[in-house]
This record gives sequence, C-alpha cells and structure tokens, in this order.
Amino acid sequence: REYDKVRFGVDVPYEPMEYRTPDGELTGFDIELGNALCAEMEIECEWIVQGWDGIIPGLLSRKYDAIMSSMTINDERREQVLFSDPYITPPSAWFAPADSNIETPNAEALEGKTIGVQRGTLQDNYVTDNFGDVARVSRYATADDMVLDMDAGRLDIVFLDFPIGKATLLDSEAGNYQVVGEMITEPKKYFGDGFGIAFRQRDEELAAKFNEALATLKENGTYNEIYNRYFGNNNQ
Amino acid sequence: MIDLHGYGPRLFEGALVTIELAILSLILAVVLGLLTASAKMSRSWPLHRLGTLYTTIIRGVPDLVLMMLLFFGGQIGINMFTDMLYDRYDIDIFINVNEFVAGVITIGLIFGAYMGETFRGAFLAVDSGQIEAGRAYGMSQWLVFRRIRFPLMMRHALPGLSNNWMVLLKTTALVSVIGLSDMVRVASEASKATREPFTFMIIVAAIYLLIATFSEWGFAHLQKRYNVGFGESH
Amino acid sequence: MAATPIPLEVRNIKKRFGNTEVLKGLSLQAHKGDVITLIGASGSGKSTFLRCMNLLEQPNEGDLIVHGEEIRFKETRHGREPADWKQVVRMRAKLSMVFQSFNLWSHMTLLENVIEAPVHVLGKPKKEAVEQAHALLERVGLSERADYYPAQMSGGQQQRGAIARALAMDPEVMLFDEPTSALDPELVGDVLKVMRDLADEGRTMIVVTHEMSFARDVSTQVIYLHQGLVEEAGPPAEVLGNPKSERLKQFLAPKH
Amino acid sequence: MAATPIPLEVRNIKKRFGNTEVLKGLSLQAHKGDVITLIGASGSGKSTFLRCMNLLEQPNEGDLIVHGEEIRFKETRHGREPADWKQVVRMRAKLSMVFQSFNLWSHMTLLENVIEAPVHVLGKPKKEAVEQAHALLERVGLSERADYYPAQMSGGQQQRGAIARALAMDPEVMLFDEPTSALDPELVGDVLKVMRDLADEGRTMIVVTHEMSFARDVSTQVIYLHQGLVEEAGPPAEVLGNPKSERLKQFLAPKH
Amino acid sequence: MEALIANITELLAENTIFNAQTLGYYGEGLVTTVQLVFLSLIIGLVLAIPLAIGRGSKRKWIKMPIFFYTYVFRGTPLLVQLYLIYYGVVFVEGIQDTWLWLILERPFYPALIAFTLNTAAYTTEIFHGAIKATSRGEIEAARAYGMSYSLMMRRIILPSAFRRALPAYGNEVIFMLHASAIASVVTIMDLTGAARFVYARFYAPFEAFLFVAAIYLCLTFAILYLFRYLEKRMLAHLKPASQ
Ligand SMILES: Nc1ncnc2c1ncn2[C@@H]1O[C@H](COP(=O)(O)OP(=O)(O)OP(=O)(O)O)[C@@H](O)[C@H]1O
Ligand SMILES: Nc1ncnc2c1ncn2[C@@H]1O[C@H](COP(=O)(O)OP(=O)(O)OP(=O)(O)O)[C@@H](O)[C@H]1O
Ligand SMILES: [Mg+2]
Ligand SMILES: [Mg+2]
Repeated sequence: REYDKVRFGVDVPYEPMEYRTPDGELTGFDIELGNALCAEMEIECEWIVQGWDGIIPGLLSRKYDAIMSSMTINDERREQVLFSDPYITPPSAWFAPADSNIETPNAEALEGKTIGVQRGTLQDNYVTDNFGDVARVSRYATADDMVLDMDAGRLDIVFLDFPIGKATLLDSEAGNYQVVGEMITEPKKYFGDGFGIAFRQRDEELAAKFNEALATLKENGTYNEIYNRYFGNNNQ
Repeated sequence: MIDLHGYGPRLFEGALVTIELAILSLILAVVLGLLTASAKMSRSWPLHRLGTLYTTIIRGVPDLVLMMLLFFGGQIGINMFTDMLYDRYDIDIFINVNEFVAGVITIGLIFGAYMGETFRGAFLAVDSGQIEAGRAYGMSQWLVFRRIRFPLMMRHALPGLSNNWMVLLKTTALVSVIGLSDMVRVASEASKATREPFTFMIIVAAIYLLIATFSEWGFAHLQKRYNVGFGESH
Repeated sequence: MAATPIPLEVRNIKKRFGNTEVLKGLSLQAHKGDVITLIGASGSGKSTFLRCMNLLEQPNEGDLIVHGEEIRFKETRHGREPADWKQVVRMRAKLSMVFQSFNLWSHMTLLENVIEAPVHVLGKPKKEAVEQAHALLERVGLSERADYYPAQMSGGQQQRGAIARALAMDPEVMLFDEPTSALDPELVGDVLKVMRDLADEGRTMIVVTHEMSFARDVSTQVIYLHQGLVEEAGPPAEVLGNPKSERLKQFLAPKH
Repeated sequence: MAATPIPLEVRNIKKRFGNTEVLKGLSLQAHKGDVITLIGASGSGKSTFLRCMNLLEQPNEGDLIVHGEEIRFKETRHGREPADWKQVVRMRAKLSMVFQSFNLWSHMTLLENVIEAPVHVLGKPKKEAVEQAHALLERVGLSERADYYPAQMSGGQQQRGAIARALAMDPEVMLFDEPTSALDPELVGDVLKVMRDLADEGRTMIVVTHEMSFARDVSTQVIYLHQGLVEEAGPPAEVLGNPKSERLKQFLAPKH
Repeated sequence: MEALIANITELLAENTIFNAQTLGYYGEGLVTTVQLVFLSLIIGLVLAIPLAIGRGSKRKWIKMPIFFYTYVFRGTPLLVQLYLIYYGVVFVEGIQDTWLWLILERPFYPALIAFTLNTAAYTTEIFHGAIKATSRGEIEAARAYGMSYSLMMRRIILPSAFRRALPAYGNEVIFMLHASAIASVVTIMDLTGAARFVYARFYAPFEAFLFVAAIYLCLTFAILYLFRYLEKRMLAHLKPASQ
C-alpha cells in the first residue's frame, strides 16, 4: 500500500514538546521531528489538533493515521495501538517549592503530603500505585493548573515529565522551585520505553517505514540537531 | 489595556466558531424540538414512544459522553462499512465525519430533547378553542399550525427557550474534545502558553456575557412580537 | 332544471364518547333561509350535535350532506373518520361556526382575524379581503375597532367580531353555539341584534341558545333535544307556545 | 347602654385613576341585616366602589368606619395610604368578599380553601375550622366536593365554594361583585338561591349585580350609580318599580 | 435467563477493566457526585426562594443586585466560575492565614460554592417567573381575607408558584447533574473524574465512558421518576377530576 500523506493527531500545548505560537503555528520537538521524518520518507504530513481525551478514539476511528504527542509506550496502550520505536526517553522528576523539607521522595517522606500529577499520565499511575495509600493524590487536567495550585499552597510536591517541569517550573519561575531527588526512568512497567508514535494495529507497514526513517535521522545527525535545539543545555 | 500576547485574532476566530456552532445547533434543536413535541402529543403510539425514548435517553447521558460516542462512534460505524468495502471489493475510501458538523449535530440532538419538553408544555398551554376555530374555518392542519398554533405557542415557549439557549451557548465549549478550536479551547491554549489563566478566563466570560446580552435583547424583541395582543388594553 | 341543493342535511347521526351514547340518531334539514334553534337542558347534546355538523367531532354513524355533496367516511383503527380530509376542509369553509367563547385569534387584530380565512383558505386577494372586512365590521358596528386586539375588546365586541369573521367566509350555513351565554347581560342585546339582522336577510342559521325570546321571535324551526334525541320539533309558536311533552313544559317554566 | 356599632359605614368616598375621577363622592351605611344592591351601567364605578370598601383600592378621599372603628389614613409619596396596615388586615377579616371570577386558590382543595383564612388569619384551631367548614359546605350543597380542587368543579360549584369560604370568616358584612355573571345561565340559580338564604338569615350584604329579580325580591335598599355618583337610591319597590330619573328608566327597560 | 447471566459473568471474567479497584473508584465517584449535586441543589434552592421574591420587588436597590447576580451567573460558563473560585481566591491577599482557608483549601468546598451559586441563579429566575404568573385574582382574594404580605407569600403565592415551577426545576436538576462533570477540573474525583482516570489507565475509552454514561442514566432516571411522582402529587389540582 502506498502512503503519500500521513495525518498526525496531536494535543497542544505541552511545552516544549508541542505547542502553538500565538499566531496559531504548531511547533515543538514532536512537530519538528515528525516533519523531519516525513521529509525523509518523502511523504506529505498534516497535523490535526485533538484533545487528549479523544486522542486514541480519534486514531481508531481513522480521523488521523498516527499520534505523535508525547505518548509513553506501555503495555496497556499496546493493546489498543501499535507503537514505533521510542523516539525520545525523557525521565520523570519530582518538583517541590524551594523551601520544601522533602529530601528523598519515598513513602516515609511523602506520608500525609499532597502530591500533584497530571491526570491520566504515567506519573499518575506511578504515584497512585506507590504512594496512593500514604499521600493524597490530586489530579489535574493541565500542568499549569498544578503549578497554580502549588503556588496557592495546596500542593506539597508534583511529579512530572522532566522537560515539562523544567519549562513550567524551573525556567519560568526561577528560584521558586527545585528538583527533589533523582530523575526517574524505572520501572519499565510505568515509565515504559519512552515516547513513541502510535499507529493503528493493522498499519504495521507504516510503522516499519517510520522506524527506518527514525534510524536514518539518528545516524545522519538531523535528530541530534533538533534535540539540541530543545534540550541542548541539559545532558539528558 | 489587557495584553493578549498576540492571541487576539485567534480568540476572535474562536468566538466566531462558538457563535456559528451555537446558532446552527439552536436551529437544529428547535426543529428537532418541534418534531419531538409533535410526536409526543400525537395519537400514534410508536411516535409517542419514540419521542419519549429520545428525550429520556438524551437527557440521561452526559453531554461529553454523547459527543464522543457520536463523533468517534459514528466514525467507527462508517469505517466498518468502508473497511468492508475495502476487504471485499478493494474499494478504498475514507469518509470523514466533519467535526463541525458532528458538533452541530450532537449539540442539536442534545438540546432538541430539552426544547421538545419546552415546546410540549407551551403547546399544551395554547387555548384549544382558537385551534378549533381555525379548523372550523376550513384551515388545513399545516395552515392551523403555521398561522395559529405556532405563533400562540411561542409566547409560552420563549422564557424556556431563552433558558435553553443560555445553556446551549455554554455547552458549545464541549467541542474541543473532538478537536474544534472554539473560543474556550483557544483561551485555554493561550492561558497555558502565557501562564496567565485568569486573563483569558475573564475574557471568555466577558464574551459570553456579551453574546448573552445580545441574545437577551433578541429574545425581548421576540417576546414583544409574540406577546402582541396580550398586552394591556387601550 | 335542477333544484339548488339543500345547504345542509344531516341524517341519523349517532355519537358515543367511550361507552355513553350522547347522540342517539339525530337528523335535520336546513333549507336556504332557515333559522333553526336547538334548545335543551345542559348535557342534552346540543353542542355535540352542532360540532358533528362541521366534523369538529366525528359522528360514529350517520350521513352529512353539504350543498348536495355527501361526506365520505372510512373506518380506521381510531374509529370512523372522514375518508378525504380535503373534502372536509372544503366543506368546513362552507359552514362557519361562531363559538360560545368567541375564540378570536388573540395574536391578530380584529381586521386580521376577519381576513385570515378568506385569504389563506379561500385564496382571496388580500386587498379585496380587507375591503370586504371593513364592510362587515361596519355592519356589526365595529368599524372603529379594526386595529384592536381581542384582549382589548369587551365580550360583546369580541362576539360581534367573531360573527364578522364567520360572515367573511360567505358561508352557506352559519352555526352558533350559545353565542351570548358568555356575555354580561348588558352586552347580549348587541349580539342578538346582529343575529336578528342576519336572519332577516335570509341567512341560513343553526343556533344553540338559551335565549327563548330569540328562539320565539326569529327562528323558523325549534328543536328540543333531550338526552340525545329530538323530543319535540316544529315552528316556534307550536313548540314554545304549546309544548306537548312534560319535560319541555318544565324546561320552559320560569326559573325564579 | 351603647348601641351596637354599625357594621360598615362609608362617607363621601372619591377615587381617581390617573386624571379621571371614577368615584365622585359616594356614601353608604350598612346596618345589621341590610342587603344593599348596587346597580348601574358598565363603567359606572360599582366594582371600584366595592373594592374601596375593603381597601383593595385606596380611596383618594373619604372615610371608612368598620364596626365603629375608623380606618386611619396617611399621605405618602404614592398618594393616600392606610396609616396602619395591621388595622387594615383586621378590618378586612370582618368584610368577606366574593368575586365575579371566584378566585378560589387553585392549589388547595375546596376544604383547604375554606379553612385557610380562619386558621391562618383568625388563628382558629384547625380541628374546629374543619368542622365548621364541613357544616358550611353542607349548607351550600357541596359536602361531596370537599376534597376536589377548584379546576375540577363547575363555575356554579366554585362560586358556592367561594361563598362558603367567605362565610367561614364569620364576617360582619359580605361583599359580592357580580357573583353570577361569569356563570352559564343554568348555574346562576344555584348561587342566587344560596344568597337568598343568607339574606333571609339576616346577613349584612352588599351586592353588585345585574340580576334585577334578586335586587327586587331580596334587597332592602337599591343604589343606582351613574358615572361615579348615586343617581337614585331607596327601597327596591320605589327605585325599581317607580324610577324617577330618565337614565334609570332606560337602564331598566327590557333589552330585546 | 441463565444463559444471559452466564454470558455476563463470562464477560466480566474476561474484562481487565472492571475489577474491584476500578469499581471502587466509580463507587467513590458516585458518592462524591451525588453529595456535591444534592448539597448544592438544596442550598441553591434555599437561597433562590428569597432571591426570587426580591427579584420581583418594586425597590430598585433590592431588585437590581439580584438581577445582576443572576445575569452574570447565568451568562458565564460554570467552568469559569469554578475556576475563578478555586484558583482565583488565592490572589486575595492573606486568605491563606484566615479560617476561610480551612474551607477553601480542599477542592470540595470551592466546587460546592460555585455549583450552589450557579444553580441558585437559574432557580431564582425559574421561581421569579412562576411567582409572576400567580393569578391576580387569587392574590386579591388573599388580601381581601386579611392576609398579611408574609402570610400571603407563605400560604398562597409560594406554594402555587412552586408547583408551577416544578417541570422547569426538574430540567435544572438534570442540567446540574450533567454540569457537575466538570468538578474533575479542580481535582475532585467525581464520577466523570473516575471515568477519566480509568480511561487513562486502561486506554479503553468506550468501556470507561459507556459505563459511566450508564450510571448517569440511572441517576437521571431516578430524578425523572422523582419529579414525575412530585408532579403527579403536587399538580393534581391542575387536572380535571377522574371521577
Ligand atoms: N369530549 C367528551 N368526552 C366525553 N364526554 C363528553 C365530551 N363532550 C361532551 N361529553 C358529554 O356529552 C354530553 C352532551 O354534551 P354537550 O356539550 O353536547 O351538551 P350541551 O347540550 O351542549 O350542554 P350545555 O348546555 O351545558 O352546553 C354531556 O353529558 C357531556 O358530558
Ligand atoms: N385600575 C384601573 N385603572 C384605570 N381605570 C380603571 C381601573 N379600574 C377601573 N377603571 C375605570 O373606572 C371606571 C369604573 O370601573 P368599574 O370597574 O368600577 O365599573 P363597573 O361599574 O364595575 O363596571 P362593570 O359593570 O363593567 O363591572 C371604568 O371607566 C374603568 O375603565
Ligand atoms: Mg354546549
Ligand atoms: Mg365591575
């Protein structure tokens, strides 16, 4: 089967992975990488903005052919969709106010605290399963609501994708927040294999083509060029 | 002046989407509402049942769920058909359920049910003597409806209609779940990007209030028009 | 040379509501110029009879012949119904009804009320209808009120307006259902006067009424109904002046 | 020994709506047992006069003395008003009004309608009020209908219910505003009969009516109003039997 | 019948979504939704009655503020109201140090406040309309029988207005139940919150949302049934007698 055009579903904004400039132009790491992949395969690509709640149904109902929207690869999702090889593996991290007394986020330190997560993310699953019994988990629709509530004093600590946390907490509110503890990428059960592009199960051919193109970009340096533009000052 | 961080034009476009969506859904809802009210008042048992089923189910299911079911479920239904064509006859087509159309249909369907109830109450409030007079003068069913039943009914229906419209207007924000950039969606993107949630919230609220003000004004006009003959005596 | 057809003929009409038979076989012939009054106690079936004549109620049995044309019926699941609603609509346009509670359309001015049916049912040009309407309103003494809404007029004025509306259809037969009984005593006179004038002019009319003086002075025939049957009928002098049945005698006795 | 005070006395009442003076100075004394009928053409001010008596309208001038107690007024920005609303409430409880359109409270059964004011205004124990209500409903022939809602009763029944409601206050004076004119002719008799009984019993009543037979046979005094003034007043035999003014003569002439 | 039960058990055994844990989430969500909706409706109703009376007052300084309140709360989305009350209060200087913070800290009360103010605004308008429609004659009768203003309100106007308002109010209750779905925006795990959570864990949108739709449907049926019962009882006076 010939593919001359691929439509991507994406949920914005999720800075710096995918977001819009004020005049409505889509940009971000996912977008640039996706465009580069298409260029490599010499097919046209189109981006379709879609809210997160409907992003998998949209794929399954063929509103678009792929999802490239910071979606973590894991087993439960694998039952619904087919993933490409991971194209980035960002760690997750704990963020707390600068004056927080939590040093190592473990069950003991988090006892009785209120933890913020973004609803439906792998961080949510991780926190719910590991600390759900000792701490209160507040689930937010967006990372920004979470920041607002941490400002308000309703949250003690939040658990986020590191790049997101960095963009929303460290860069924009310099000095108010700190990273607490280690970067976290294990266990795979939660943190999966990094972000992947999702396809419908039957489109194996298309996924294979993308994997091939991704490998080429990693080899020829295009990938690194884009990566450095977004995460350059960080060695992750 | 409030700094919109360059989101002004998109907010404006979003507001247009909201208004178009609201008005088209309102039209659909009114038509469906009239049909439903007629069905529920009809002598025919199946029609009556159908009307009741529609109003209960639709009012029972949350709007968001209904929206997703219709949009994605509808698409999957169509896809099953096109997949079958592909598998059997090697015909490869994709029929896309347009999100704007889906939004209008869903919101229209939801509010058709509420309108149906409003209209039914209003129809029942019309003095049956005046309908009878119409029939006694040889008017056909349709003529009676158009010239007498409908204008008399509107007087009773308008307060309920304006309430439903207020709710409908705000329900349009649901369409972001199916990927439409209405004003709420744009505002929420803008507030995330600029980290100024309240600025955009307030702007959205103000636009809604503005639309509400205009529509109240419109309703006041309609009220006046359909209240003709019921005012104070000379 | 064919005789002109009888404006309205009703043969052996029966009507049931649920299990009770309200009309038990009533017939009537209204020739041109006849003024027939229907009298009887409350519940005797006068209104139902009148409403059967223009099919606002569907009779369960019996025939209806309007201006020589017989209405066709068919049996349906819901009971007996006219076979051809177009025919009914056409026939109704020939019989104009004036209701006890006037039933002027409240969202239209008096003038609009009068021209409504001529324009939309008979397809008369609007200009012509308006002219005719003004003439009719003049006749019933309401030319000043053409632009008033029903709610702005007294009961007597509304009823006279309703008569003008009925006349505008230029009907074969006019049906009146207690046209004065919703009126204050002072307003009754005006309406009765208009009706007398219509009778003098040779209009064919069928009138349900409690106004014995009208029945006596104006009508050509009086029919006394009792429990869905004609108990006595004939010229007013006979029926009212010299009643035979006990019941009618009692009905005619003064009330207080 | 002090004489019992007069139930109701009205002195020189004037009432304006906007610029038109509707009542131009009317007086009246209702002694115990009096049945006063007010007659007059439409618009002559009968209803307004009656409504001024229990202050549903505020008279612009004039005095009101109920059972020897004079109602105090004060001037406000909105015009003349009662100085003490408590006094008005107390006074209204002594004058029961029966309306043309009955005005039974539609969300209450007939029995509830009758006990409402005695229990909540006069503070009567509920049990006692219910007993009394049953007796009153019996009197007006409605004992079977105690648990019906107004919408489920005929006009005549509603009006008799309204009379029972008025009686339940055991009023000094009963005010009736055209109590029969919203009724079908056949139902009028029932209501008039109840009113006759009340008169025979020695109730003080003031009645606006079009029923000349009632005025003639039952009332002790007839007042003929014309354009807000008393044109003639006196015993019915005199006023109705031998009217002096041209206008009254015409008013009394048969209509058809 | 047995085959049906067998079928269902089989289905339940096969599915990975509806286990004790997720059903627990749904259960808690149900409780939260019912609490939130029920409480805000009750309080909203209690507030709406005096407001509706005041809305029809002749005095401008009573009437206008109430009109303004209903105008703003009916004219703007509940989501915005909730957002401002939950996230916005923080911008009030020093609120964190007062006892108010004890109430506002948890999301439940801000949500309750937003819902209550919203439903009170709609209910005020509904009642206001119904009060305005009270038959003039019945009011006159009440005055003529010596009822004071407050007695008349209590015994005649409000009871009959409430009955008339019942159908419209039934709609409002259903609207409120549906609107409560946005509570999850401020981290409350209501029914919709639970559904989103389950969806996010298992990526089974149709199962998760269809199930919750079924629960909402049951709740709506309960409400419709209740109102049908109330209407039957309280609107008896509008129907002709069935002797
Ligand atoms: N739609 C109906 N359903 C059931 N019974 C009806 C209906 N319409 C009329 N009836 C009954 O039919 C009988 C005759 O009613 P109809 O109205 O014709 O009497 P009427 O002679 O016009 O009385 P009135 O003088 O009170 O108007 C009455 O017993 C009435 O109760
Ligand atoms: N609220 C009002 N505002 C202005 N004018 C009024 C008002 N109420 C009554 N009127 C006028 O006062 C005059 C007297 O009215 P009223 O109702 O007392 O007459 P009536 O004798 O009872 O007449 P009817 O026999 O028709 O009931 C009429 O001209 C009427 O138009
Ligand atoms: Mg009749
Ligand atoms: Mg009067």
